[in-house]
Amino acid sequence: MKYSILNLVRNSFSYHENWQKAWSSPELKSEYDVVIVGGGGHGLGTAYYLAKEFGVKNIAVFEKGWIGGGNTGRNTTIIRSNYLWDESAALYDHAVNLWEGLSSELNFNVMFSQRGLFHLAHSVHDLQEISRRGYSNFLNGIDAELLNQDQVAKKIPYMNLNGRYPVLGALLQRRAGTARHDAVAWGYARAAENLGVDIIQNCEVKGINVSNGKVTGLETSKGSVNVNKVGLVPAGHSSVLANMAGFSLPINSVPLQALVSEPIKPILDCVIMSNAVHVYVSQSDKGELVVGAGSDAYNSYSQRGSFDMIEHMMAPLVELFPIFSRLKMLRTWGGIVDVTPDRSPIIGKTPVENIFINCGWGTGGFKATPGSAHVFAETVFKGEPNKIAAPFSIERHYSGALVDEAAAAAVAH
Amino acid sequence: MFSPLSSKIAVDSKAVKLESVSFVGKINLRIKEEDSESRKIVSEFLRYNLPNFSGEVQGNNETRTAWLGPNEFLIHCLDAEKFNIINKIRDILGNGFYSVTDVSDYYITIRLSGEKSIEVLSKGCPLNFKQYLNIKDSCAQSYISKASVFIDRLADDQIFDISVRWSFAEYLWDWLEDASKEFLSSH
Amino acid sequence: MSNQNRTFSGGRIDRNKPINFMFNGQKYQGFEGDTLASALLANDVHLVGRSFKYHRPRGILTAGSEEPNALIQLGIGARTEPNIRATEIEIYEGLEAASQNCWPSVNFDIGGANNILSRLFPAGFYYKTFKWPPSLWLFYEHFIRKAAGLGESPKAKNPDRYEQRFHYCDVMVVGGGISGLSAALAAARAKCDVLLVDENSYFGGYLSNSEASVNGKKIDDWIRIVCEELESYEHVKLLNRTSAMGYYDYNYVTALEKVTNHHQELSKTLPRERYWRIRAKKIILAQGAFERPLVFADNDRPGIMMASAGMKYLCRYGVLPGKSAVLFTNNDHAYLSAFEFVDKGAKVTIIDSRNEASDRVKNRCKELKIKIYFSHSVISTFGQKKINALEIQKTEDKGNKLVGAVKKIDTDLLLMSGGWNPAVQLFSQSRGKLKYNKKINSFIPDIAIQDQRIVGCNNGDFDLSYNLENSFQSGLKVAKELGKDINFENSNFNGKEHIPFVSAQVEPYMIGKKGVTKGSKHFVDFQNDVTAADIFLAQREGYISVEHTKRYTTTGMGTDQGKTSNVNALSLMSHIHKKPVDEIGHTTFRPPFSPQTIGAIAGRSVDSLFDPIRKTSMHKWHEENGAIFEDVGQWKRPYYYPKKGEDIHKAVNRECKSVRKSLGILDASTLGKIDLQGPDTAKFLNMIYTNAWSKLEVGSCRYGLMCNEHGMIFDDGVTSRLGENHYHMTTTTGGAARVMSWLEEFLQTEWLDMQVFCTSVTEQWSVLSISGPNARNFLSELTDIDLSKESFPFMRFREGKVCGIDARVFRISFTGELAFEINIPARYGSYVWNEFMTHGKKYNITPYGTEAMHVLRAEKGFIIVGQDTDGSVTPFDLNMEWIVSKKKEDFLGKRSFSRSDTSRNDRKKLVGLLVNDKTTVLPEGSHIVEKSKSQPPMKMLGHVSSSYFSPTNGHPIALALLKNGASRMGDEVEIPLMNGKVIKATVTDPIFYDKEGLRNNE
Amino acid sequence: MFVIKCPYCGERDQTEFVCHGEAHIARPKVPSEISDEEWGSYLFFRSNPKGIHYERWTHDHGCRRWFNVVRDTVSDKIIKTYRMGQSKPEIENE
Ligand SMILES: Cc1cc2nc3c(=O)[nH]c(=O)nc-3n(C[C@H](O)[C@H](O)[C@H](O)COP(=O)(O)OP(=O)(O)OC[C@H]3O[C@@H](n4cnc5c(N)ncnc54)[C@H](O)[C@@H]3O)c2cc1C
Ligand SMILES: NC(=O)c1ccc[n+]([C@@H]2O[C@H](COP(=O)([O-])OP(=O)(O)OC[C@H]3O[C@@H](n4cnc5c(N)ncnc54)[C@H](O)[C@@H]3O)[C@@H](O)[C@H]2O)c1
Ligand SMILES: Cc1cc2nc3c(=O)[nH]c(=O)nc-3n(C[C@H](O)[C@H](O)[C@H](O)COP(=O)(O)O)c2cc1C
Ligand SMILES: [Zn+2]
Repeated sequence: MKYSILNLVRNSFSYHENWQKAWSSPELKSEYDVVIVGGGGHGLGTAYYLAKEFGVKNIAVFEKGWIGGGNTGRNTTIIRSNYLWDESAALYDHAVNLWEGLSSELNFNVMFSQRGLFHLAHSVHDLQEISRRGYSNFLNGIDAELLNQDQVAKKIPYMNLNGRYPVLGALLQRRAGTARHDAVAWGYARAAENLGVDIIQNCEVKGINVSNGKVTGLETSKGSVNVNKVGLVPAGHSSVLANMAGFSLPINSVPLQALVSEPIKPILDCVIMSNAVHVYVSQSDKGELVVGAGSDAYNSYSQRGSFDMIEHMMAPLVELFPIFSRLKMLRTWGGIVDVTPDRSPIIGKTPVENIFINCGWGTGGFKATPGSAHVFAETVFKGEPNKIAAPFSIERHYSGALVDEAAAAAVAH
Repeated sequence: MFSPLSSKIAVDSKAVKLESVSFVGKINLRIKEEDSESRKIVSEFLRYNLPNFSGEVQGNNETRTAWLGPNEFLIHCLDAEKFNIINKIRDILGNGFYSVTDVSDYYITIRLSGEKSIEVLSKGCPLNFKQYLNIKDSCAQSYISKASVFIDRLADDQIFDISVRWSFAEYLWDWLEDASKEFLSSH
Repeated sequence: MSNQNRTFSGGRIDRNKPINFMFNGQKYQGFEGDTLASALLANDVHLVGRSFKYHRPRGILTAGSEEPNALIQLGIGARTEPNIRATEIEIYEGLEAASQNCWPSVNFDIGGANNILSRLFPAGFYYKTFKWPPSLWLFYEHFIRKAAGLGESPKAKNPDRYEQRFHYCDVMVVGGGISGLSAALAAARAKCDVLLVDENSYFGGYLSNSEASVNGKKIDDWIRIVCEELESYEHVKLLNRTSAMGYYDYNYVTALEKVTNHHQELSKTLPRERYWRIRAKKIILAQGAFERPLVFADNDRPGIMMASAGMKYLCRYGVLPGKSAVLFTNNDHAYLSAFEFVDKGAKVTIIDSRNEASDRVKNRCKELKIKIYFSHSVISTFGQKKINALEIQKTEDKGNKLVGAVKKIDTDLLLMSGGWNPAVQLFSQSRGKLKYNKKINSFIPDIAIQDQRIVGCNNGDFDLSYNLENSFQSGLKVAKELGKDINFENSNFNGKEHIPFVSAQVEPYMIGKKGVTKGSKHFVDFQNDVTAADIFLAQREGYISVEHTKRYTTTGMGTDQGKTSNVNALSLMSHIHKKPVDEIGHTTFRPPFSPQTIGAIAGRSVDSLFDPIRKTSMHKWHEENGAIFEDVGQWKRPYYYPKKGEDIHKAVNRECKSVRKSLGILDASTLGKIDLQGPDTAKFLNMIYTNAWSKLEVGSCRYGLMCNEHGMIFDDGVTSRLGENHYHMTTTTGGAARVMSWLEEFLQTEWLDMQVFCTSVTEQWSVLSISGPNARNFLSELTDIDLSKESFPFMRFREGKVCGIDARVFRISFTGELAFEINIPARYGSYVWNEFMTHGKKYNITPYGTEAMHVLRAEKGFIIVGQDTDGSVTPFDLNMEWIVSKKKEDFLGKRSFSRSDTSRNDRKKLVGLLVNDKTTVLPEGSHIVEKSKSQPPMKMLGHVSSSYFSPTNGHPIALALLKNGASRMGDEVEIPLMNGKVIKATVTDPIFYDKEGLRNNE
Repeated sequence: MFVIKCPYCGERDQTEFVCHGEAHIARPKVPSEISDEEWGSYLFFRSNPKGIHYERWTHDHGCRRWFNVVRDTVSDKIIKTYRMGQSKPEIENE
């Protein structure tokens, strides 16, 4: 049933008793053309585009828990495309373009809210950084505005501009913003299922069968299946799956935490990021402040981090917004992010034939969801990396052709 | 002579006392853990054994030496004596593998004492004071809020010499002073 | 009339101490000991707020930290605070509070229209609509946002202080009910270091002020005696008004203590709250349990409250919240409230969903003439702003069918009890596993992961004697595990409670007049307005995992985090799927236990203590002489020193010119300095730097580049050989700590045999860098060192006296002029600086800041690591192959140079740029194209990394990293600016001044 | 937040330490003799196991020594700490 205001009204007369399942829970088949491992936004999106744009018929998404329960369900939802390097800019801007039509495309409101994102500059060095990135965005056709202190002051009331590290300026991307994270997973799942994709939850991949360097099947908690192609999109668990297939990755899985405050009436209507004061914050539609913390330096698969990471976020938040001091932290949580040396993702082929991988999005892959899924679908279908995806191969770690967003000092959220 | 605490006014109450300690000689000494020969030579020169384990402080009327690491010590001495001692150590150890460095200005020392001194420290220092620095002549390194510190307990009475890098001294002083506030007023 | 609902006597309030407060602009009076909720109820105020989504009138549901409804805006101005639970706040003179989420008032709330339209707003309605057209989402969202949220943020800076402290103890007991007290008592008697916390202002928990007794003693006396004993031990700390918030690995618990919140006057010195970071060897959780609401139609009206809450208002606060009450229960224990209400003069009717109750309660009801309706259910309630009547009907088929006549009962208070949920939040946070207990129909702790014990109701045990004894024994066991002597008498506590809690019948919901999904609202989560119908809808639509149900309906996501709602939601799901609750599972409990003040976590690391300000020893002089400072990491560095009427450009031009013409002075103290000693130092430097160090003579200096193992430049600086085995290394200001740790990493983990020791000496030395043609003339007047060209050539080091102070002087230059870097022990830095300024007058000595330094070095084509490099630049990219040794077999980074991408010859290279118009200073960070187009995108060739007006040359200069730079010399390129202008420039060599390097060799 | 037993200073709060990733990755003896793949593996590729992990930490706000830690990345429990240069203890996944 199509989602629309009309149908909502219509259904209200029958007390909403006639809505259908957004997606169902089919039985595992014995064979699939393509299995996508990982039911996060990237995985579900990949399945959706494989079905929609490449007409692949027999696709399944295997999710070890519940769809969207990985990092898709636990991120601070910041979306932007103002990356420094051309390769990243192309990838993330492709995503923003898709975000803009996503609610319509999926017939599911993902609440992509382009309320603008400010990267604050607190020092001469920061100013140089935002200027360099802003100019590069500008010439890549990505919207960018460099603001001075007065302009920032006008746009963000209540921010303390003259703290220990004064706000000297900002890089503004107006097309940036946030989206409703859960809806992204659910929307893709519903749309994919409509195109015949099997979404199989509570199905953990526990082994990958490879023969003659080529994938043949998967062992899962629900049984074995034969496969033609596999797309690995398991975010925090990418090394675990790579190991099953017999290769390793340039990745560490580390905890990354975030928190929300209690809900309050609208007070902050844009996204704020500051490297020097170490905070990023926005306000959700429900009214909570959504605040991101730093990642821990140690590897962990426990979806929780050290509390001092959360503590280290609070003083910066109060420094930047002294008015938030009396508000209350409501809930903290953690995710497992897979971090590459250059903070850029890995998308492409693997040492095993017909296994493709899409991982390493680390602390910043939510924003890429539609773009990543789209280029990966093409990569899986054609067996060769899509043009936008090509620079993000595993090989770059041997050749040295890193896409080093980390070095360029733009935090990757 | 100028110190970053030159303009600070000492805090003086029964609960908390805060004062800045004027420059004394501080020498960083490094000798390998397994180099017992050199350790012996230096011990003979100092006329006491170099401290052997974490938290240990040794000394006599002339010098006071603290353990900083398995191959690292901090020797305190009269300011006027520091170069003599450095040169003497160079003399006796010759061309071997060790290092001896004047760090008298690198560290600024704040003396914290008073009944509430441990409570003041506990506000920003993660050490378990029941386990560390619980007796006189013991030392520990840790941090206080955002400054790395070396703390030396001088007396059973709560007297602590806190050494901190020069450029963090003002911050640490202000922090300690602010932390003392609740114990200073009468209520 | 004031305090009309107050009983004549009883309660723990001080009737001699009236307290005045304001609520929604009205004056009220309560007594010391009241909470805002009890004081409001005493004044017959039931309607306190509006719900989140439907803006329904809401009252006070509970009497503790689990309250989902009675959230108010406390205080005004800078001290205002949203979402405060009226059930927790102790009143004080002058307290001002207001309802939130309503406009214009709580009595008449326009948003209440949402309730009428509520059929349109089932769970997740927003996913299904507002999608078209996409451009309008921001518009729709504006209204959604306005309607959402609860209270308002303060609009001014918080005036209060927050303290923090670390605390270590043997045993931490969370919860000061009788179980916690008993456990603490045992541990304390065994001489353990004990910390006991309770979120309430008092100890004793649930049973305080009740009729229970221990060994014949009234429970309140027992509590008092135990507290007194505990307080008498020096090794015991009791903290009331302190909530344990987070339970992390290795028995690390955070807790928030309200220090002065409950005072009318806030202290200037005492903090408002104190945030505790506790590490305990053993933890005993004794958090008790929360009473569970019943899910029936319109169960959210003001005047509907938990049975135990009603009892607490009556017994602790002397407030009778209703005179004609109905108790709706599924268990015996709640009858106690009914008895208490009747005792205080109220009329009570009991609706029991079960078909039987124990004789004990039935007999008592007979005595008190209380009517009981067994196998009955409340099927609807009435009353706009407060309940005034309800309807009941007989049920059959385990509550699934309504039979017989509907009976209407007038009432002004509905007490409900659905059983008890142990407070498993902290246990679960500590990674403990829960299991579903069918006896109490709730989750209880199962497998503990950390060193902890769970006692009392927290563990699902509700028998008083058992809890007293078992908790005491747990305290002893813990003490024993800690090696304490526990050879003393057992407690032999024998407790008596009126009506013990045994078990409750489960009804996931009570069927209403219209069923559960058709229009009537059976609230499961009061705060987030989640109804049973929403839970049904989520299942119907496939959001079947508990986690999906939670996120789709938002149940359990409010400020109470589902303390009252979670278990009901789960048993409803269990009912729908016909699966045991165990198989449904539960959502993840996460810290904090209760919402926790952000300012308290920030502590005193705010304002001037936010981050250390690192200053050099000459800082005061800079300040007094008008320097404008720049933040470089934590350091403050003089950026430039404007004279009257000068802007940055004028000042920098003047500063640069003085250096080139006569004499400038720079405070370079912030440079990182590392002292290296040991026989292998040269060998070590050979590995660390790209160039060769074996042949550096004593007394000489050399510039070096450091690369990481990826072959990318990460720091640079001059290192000098002070003695045979003794070197002095300098690093960039920002890189000092990183370099130190880099050196240690290789010494400690890779080359354990290498004989080198590193000691940071950054702050040991103040560094005065003097530069300019007059540098030698000037310095020679103040030093005993022979400065002549012959005896002290360029790139050499000498020791001697400067202004009478022992100094190390390095003849190195970053400006390209004749220059000396004078290192003085920090305590004399400002003295020597002052001397220099006095003696330097005749040379017009000019202090210059970092900006002039940057200009001067750029004129010379010297790079700044971090500005002209960014972690992706090799020495070759900077045309610095001269500094990369070809002879050395190995050094850090070398191997990476030969990788295919790193050895590409079309990489970006450092070049100079001269703008054709001779006037435009290119923005730093602007990008270069071959030929601009009218519109982006345009293919970029590189970017401008440094750009200044060069006073020496009289025109702008720039450094850039340009693709194929070396082969583009003389080419014209374009730099399109954001304002639409396009600047043309010519690619040149990056050295703009004194190419031969004659001046610094002077 | 862990309690970490520094092999030199004893049990201290995690916040005094910094983690530096996987341990026992020796720098190739003669880098010039190995292939780009081998060099890349040394630089970037890590075992990142779900379970027993050998890692390096420094006691930054203490004795400044580097040392090794064996930790389970699922339970986050520290199983052992030992000095640099000591051989890698064999520990099985639970
Ligand atoms: C706290 C936090 C804040 C963040 N903030 C932002 C932000 O503001 N902006 C931004 O752009 N990004 C952010 N990110 C990063 C972002 O969340 C991720 O990069 C992105 O969500 C990854 O999406 P995904 O679909 O690849 O992964 P996931 O959503 O994690 O999906 C991977 C799925 O694979 C499943 N899986 C794993 N192993 C197996 C197996 N063996 N068998 C079957 N299934 C398996 C997992 O259960 C999981 O559901 C943040 C992350 C965190 C943790
Ligand atoms: N019969 C019943 O239904 C019923 C219900 C509850 C209690 N009781 C009686 O009460 C007796 C003992 O109760 P108990 O001591 O186990 O529980 P309790 O509820 O009396 O005490 C627990 C205490 O812990 C506090 N607390 C909870 N979480 C906290 C946190 N995070 N930080 C600080 N404080 C926190 C609570 O406010 C409360 O004061 C039982 O033996 C029983 O007799 C009976
Ligand atoms: C953007 C965003 C907003 C959230 N808002 C809330 C909220 O209002 N209330 C709440 O309880 N949790 C909120 N959460 C946190 C979730 O409850 C949950 O903690 C998170 O999805 C991680 O899952 P887990 O805690 O079950 O592991 C939010 C999470 C995200 C990513
Ligand atoms: Zn140590």
